[in-house]
Amino acid sequence: MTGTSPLPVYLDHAATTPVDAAVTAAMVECLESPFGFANPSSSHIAGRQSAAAIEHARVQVAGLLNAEPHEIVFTSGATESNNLAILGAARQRASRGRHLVTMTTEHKAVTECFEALEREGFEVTWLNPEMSGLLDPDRLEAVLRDDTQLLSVMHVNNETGIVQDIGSIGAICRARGILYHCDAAQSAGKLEIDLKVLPVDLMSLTAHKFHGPQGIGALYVADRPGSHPAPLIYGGPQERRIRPGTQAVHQIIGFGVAAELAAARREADTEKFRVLRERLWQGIGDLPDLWRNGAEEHTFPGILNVSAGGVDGESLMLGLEPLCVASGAACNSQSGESSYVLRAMGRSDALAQSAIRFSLGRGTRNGEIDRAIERYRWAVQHLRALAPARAATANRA
Amino acid sequence: MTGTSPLPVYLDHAATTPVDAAVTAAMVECLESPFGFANPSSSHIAGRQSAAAIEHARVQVAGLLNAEPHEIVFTSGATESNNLAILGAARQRASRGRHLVTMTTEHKAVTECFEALEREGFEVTWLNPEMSGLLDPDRLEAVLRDDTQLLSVMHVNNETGIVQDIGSIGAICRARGILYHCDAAQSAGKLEIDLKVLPVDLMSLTAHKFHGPQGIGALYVADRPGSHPAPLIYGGPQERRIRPGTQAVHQIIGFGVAAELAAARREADTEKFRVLRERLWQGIGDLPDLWRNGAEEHTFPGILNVSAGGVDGESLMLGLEPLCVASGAACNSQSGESSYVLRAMGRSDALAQSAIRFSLGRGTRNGEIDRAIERYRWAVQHLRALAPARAATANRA
Amino acid sequence: MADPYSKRVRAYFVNPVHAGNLRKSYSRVVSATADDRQGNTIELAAGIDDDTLQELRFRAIACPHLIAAAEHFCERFEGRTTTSLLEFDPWDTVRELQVPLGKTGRILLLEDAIQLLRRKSGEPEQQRADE
Amino acid sequence: MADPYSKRVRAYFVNPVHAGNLRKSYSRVVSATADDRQGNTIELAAGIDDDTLQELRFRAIACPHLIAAAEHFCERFEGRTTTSLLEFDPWDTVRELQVPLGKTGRILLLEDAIQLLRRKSGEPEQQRADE
Ligand SMILES: Cc1ncc(COP(=O)(O)O)c(C=O)c1O
Ligand SMILES: Cc1ncc(COP(=O)(O)O)c(C=O)c1O
Repeated sequence: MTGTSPLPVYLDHAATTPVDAAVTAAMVECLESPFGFANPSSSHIAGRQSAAAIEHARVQVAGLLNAEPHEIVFTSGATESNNLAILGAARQRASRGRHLVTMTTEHKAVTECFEALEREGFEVTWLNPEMSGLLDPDRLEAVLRDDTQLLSVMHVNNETGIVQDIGSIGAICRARGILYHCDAAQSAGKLEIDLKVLPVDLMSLTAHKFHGPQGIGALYVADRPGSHPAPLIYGGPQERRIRPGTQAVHQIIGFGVAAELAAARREADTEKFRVLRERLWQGIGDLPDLWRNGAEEHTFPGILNVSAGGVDGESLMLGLEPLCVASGAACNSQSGESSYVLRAMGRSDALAQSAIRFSLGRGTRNGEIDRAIERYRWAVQHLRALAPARAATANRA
Repeated sequence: MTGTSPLPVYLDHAATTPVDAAVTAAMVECLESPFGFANPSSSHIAGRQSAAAIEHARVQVAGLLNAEPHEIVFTSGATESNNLAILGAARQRASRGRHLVTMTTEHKAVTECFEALEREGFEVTWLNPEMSGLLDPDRLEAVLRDDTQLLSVMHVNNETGIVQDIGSIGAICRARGILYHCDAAQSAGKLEIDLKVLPVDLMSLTAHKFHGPQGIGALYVADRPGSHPAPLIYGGPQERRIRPGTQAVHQIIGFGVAAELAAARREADTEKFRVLRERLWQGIGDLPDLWRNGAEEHTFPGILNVSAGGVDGESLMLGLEPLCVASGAACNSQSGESSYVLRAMGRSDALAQSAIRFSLGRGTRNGEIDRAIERYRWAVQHLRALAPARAATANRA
Repeated sequence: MADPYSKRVRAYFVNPVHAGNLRKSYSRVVSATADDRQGNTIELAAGIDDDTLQELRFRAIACPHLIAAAEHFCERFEGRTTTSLLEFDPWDTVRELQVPLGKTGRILLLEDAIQLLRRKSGEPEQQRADE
Repeated sequence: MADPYSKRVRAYFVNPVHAGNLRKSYSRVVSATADDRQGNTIELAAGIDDDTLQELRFRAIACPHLIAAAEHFCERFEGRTTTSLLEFDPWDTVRELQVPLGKTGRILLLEDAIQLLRRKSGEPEQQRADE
């Protein structure tokens, strides 16, 4: 931290992951090939080549989810996919009912859609999770109504890694003819997802969370009557008019390759994450007044989220440098708002803002985990040494 | 066309352009650098680096238009920018008035927005151009009303290359407090645009039309009261909440480099286009029953659009192989609809569907123009030889 | 998007040997024209001797599939009897030329012209007009 | 986004030599605490002899800028008179430490603690409580 800056240690793979070398290579091949860039909507031979490359990528992405290629709509990422699914489906199905259900622990790209729909006159039921972070299916069943038309519950939570049982949640919806959207930005490419089995109607994913490029994602739209969302933007026949605009060929090619690699490596990666995460927890878990957010058995192994009593989240982040991790505090903002996800799980404001999310990637190595342990111990101890004596244990949940 | 396929000749740069080698290099540097991929929203050091790279690109893109960096909102391309501008501004300003004005010759990404707004209860006046393709300012003034709140008229038409006088059009709007949106997808990076002088409030552009990557664009939002469109999607603080979602760092970097290159090369490129286009027109203009769509003095020099009586547009496209050009016919579609842009300029259906758009790029060379001349002459003559004798001159405008 | 033009369509399109005018004179010459609102026009001409289609020729302003279908028709039916025209089935053409589904509608124009040609070629000799 | 932490903020943050308890005993010891709803807490202690701030110490649960501001304050005012505390101007700190505009609000917490410290250090000897 002092003197010449040491190399960052990147443990923020839930925010975004480095692009795999094979993905970059495929993208560069497209960008540099004499006609690989052509507009896939063009009817000439160069355009037809691009169109074929896109359809190949569509097969690769569909394969990751065991979906059909025509069920994949390319978008600019999961933020757009979530909006397209939620705004698009709710508006499209307004005559079916104006009651919607989601959870308070969803990503902002979901919660802000529902807030927008509330302003449009829809009624939204916001479900809190159990203390475990999980959704209680009974609680879900209890709020469903005849005019409920859409539910959105994510697969893996981006802050805690908590994995919802989307099979059971989807089954409850399907039994009632309620459309089920699932934000799988954090799980696609990491956990097995079989859409021939899972009763999901709409699913969002994004390439940059599994070593594909930023700025390209997809919405899975099940080939079932009534699943189609209304488009958010207009302007051409691309992506079955659900998402018009010139398709970004190199981006889609990169997405396809990343999907194929993820499908092949997913299991081994997950096993590795499990080992690395426990090494990390072993290395810091003995610090006093430390809180693990999300039980091991309910969380995706690539994420460890930990709160520490008696320390300020932003100072912790600075103390952790050159670790690249995410914080439960809204650093560098005046709001000082702490993680709403952790607060919904019952954590105090003080513990929520002290939370650090370590998230692992395919390239994470033991040495980086050990650096993380060393930095985390130093930072917590340094900050607690500055703290008023009585504060250290005053912030319990 | 027969035997082993000869190399395509790409004269479809108005559809999309090859990515400049310097742009690809900058993108690859980002993708391959150890932390260049980091999420610009992350508060750690890697994230701050990405954020700085994005802000640098914003300066480059703003520079292309002589705008301020904070007036640039990154989007996924001009389709999205047009939607954000038109849907976003009209909805945001609905209390100001529900009357909107645009032209019939706009790109689908504009016309379909206005059609959507008509379904939402807005009233749209659709202006036809003169036979020249230009908008008559008197005609514009005549339709403006007290409740007119938004006008959208493009800069360079994508089919014909016709250049509207956006300075005069904008002045008429500004004098009446009407917001003026301009789709500059075909002109940004090619013609000089000085937004310190031009009275434009919202302007769409897209990188892939000037040798930048596909899937990244921008909306210029003038720093004037009332210019802000309502967002189309929600989910985070990025791009001043006008366009949330993880920013695609490599794409934005590529966009920035392309903008800088375009600013430096624009004038020389345009001069070159002028020479090449005249070479092309000299080479084919003597064919009988040939119609140039868009007068030389009113069109962007990178585009030549030509109709031929007595030939089918789709067959002409096939006859032109391996030329990559665009057609006024809706090839490979059952609709068989012909260019609405050319019909709005008074061309017959038959002439509109036979139209071929040749569009030039930075890399276009004399030899390609000569190949184009040779193929075009061959194809027109081949098809006319098949045509019923009386047909050849029956399709005049 | 795959190439919408099969090898055969491409070959017929580039070298439509049956395009143009009848090259010889025959005891009967029959012709038929069909067009649609999209501006496709197809004109068939048959040189008939002894109830046999001695020569078939076409002219067209049409999309590649329709041009190829016309050429394919001429190639197949030249030398056969006028009544054999009853055997023309547009779906054979669609199959053999691999016409994409979205384009099959265009082939019906050829069917129209052929039906007209058949009717005219079945008409008594004396009703023949100069076509 | 530029680094939100200036060199001085980083240096004070890593090595806040005035953090902790007073090291010696003084004729007067005064302390003051301020906290806000975001959970920031700042505690100042002054060891006073002859109306002079002989030693200043702080403790904090706070963001880096506030920690650095506290350290900076102790460094600047140690050895000066208690009345010199009137000269504290949070904007000097903002400027010298290059606190980003969005964070200046946090520095006001330090001002609160200093004002309290000043009031207490101006109080007659006998009112001093054990703080
Ligand atoms: C759960 C979740 N949903 C949505 C998003 C947004 O995805 P994108 O960055 O592709 O817009 C993210 C990540 O940013 C996420 O973690
Ligand atoms: C005039 C015009 N507007 C909008 C667009 C759409 O831009 P994009 O391909 O970036 O979505 C294009 C090109 O496709 C265009 O030529």
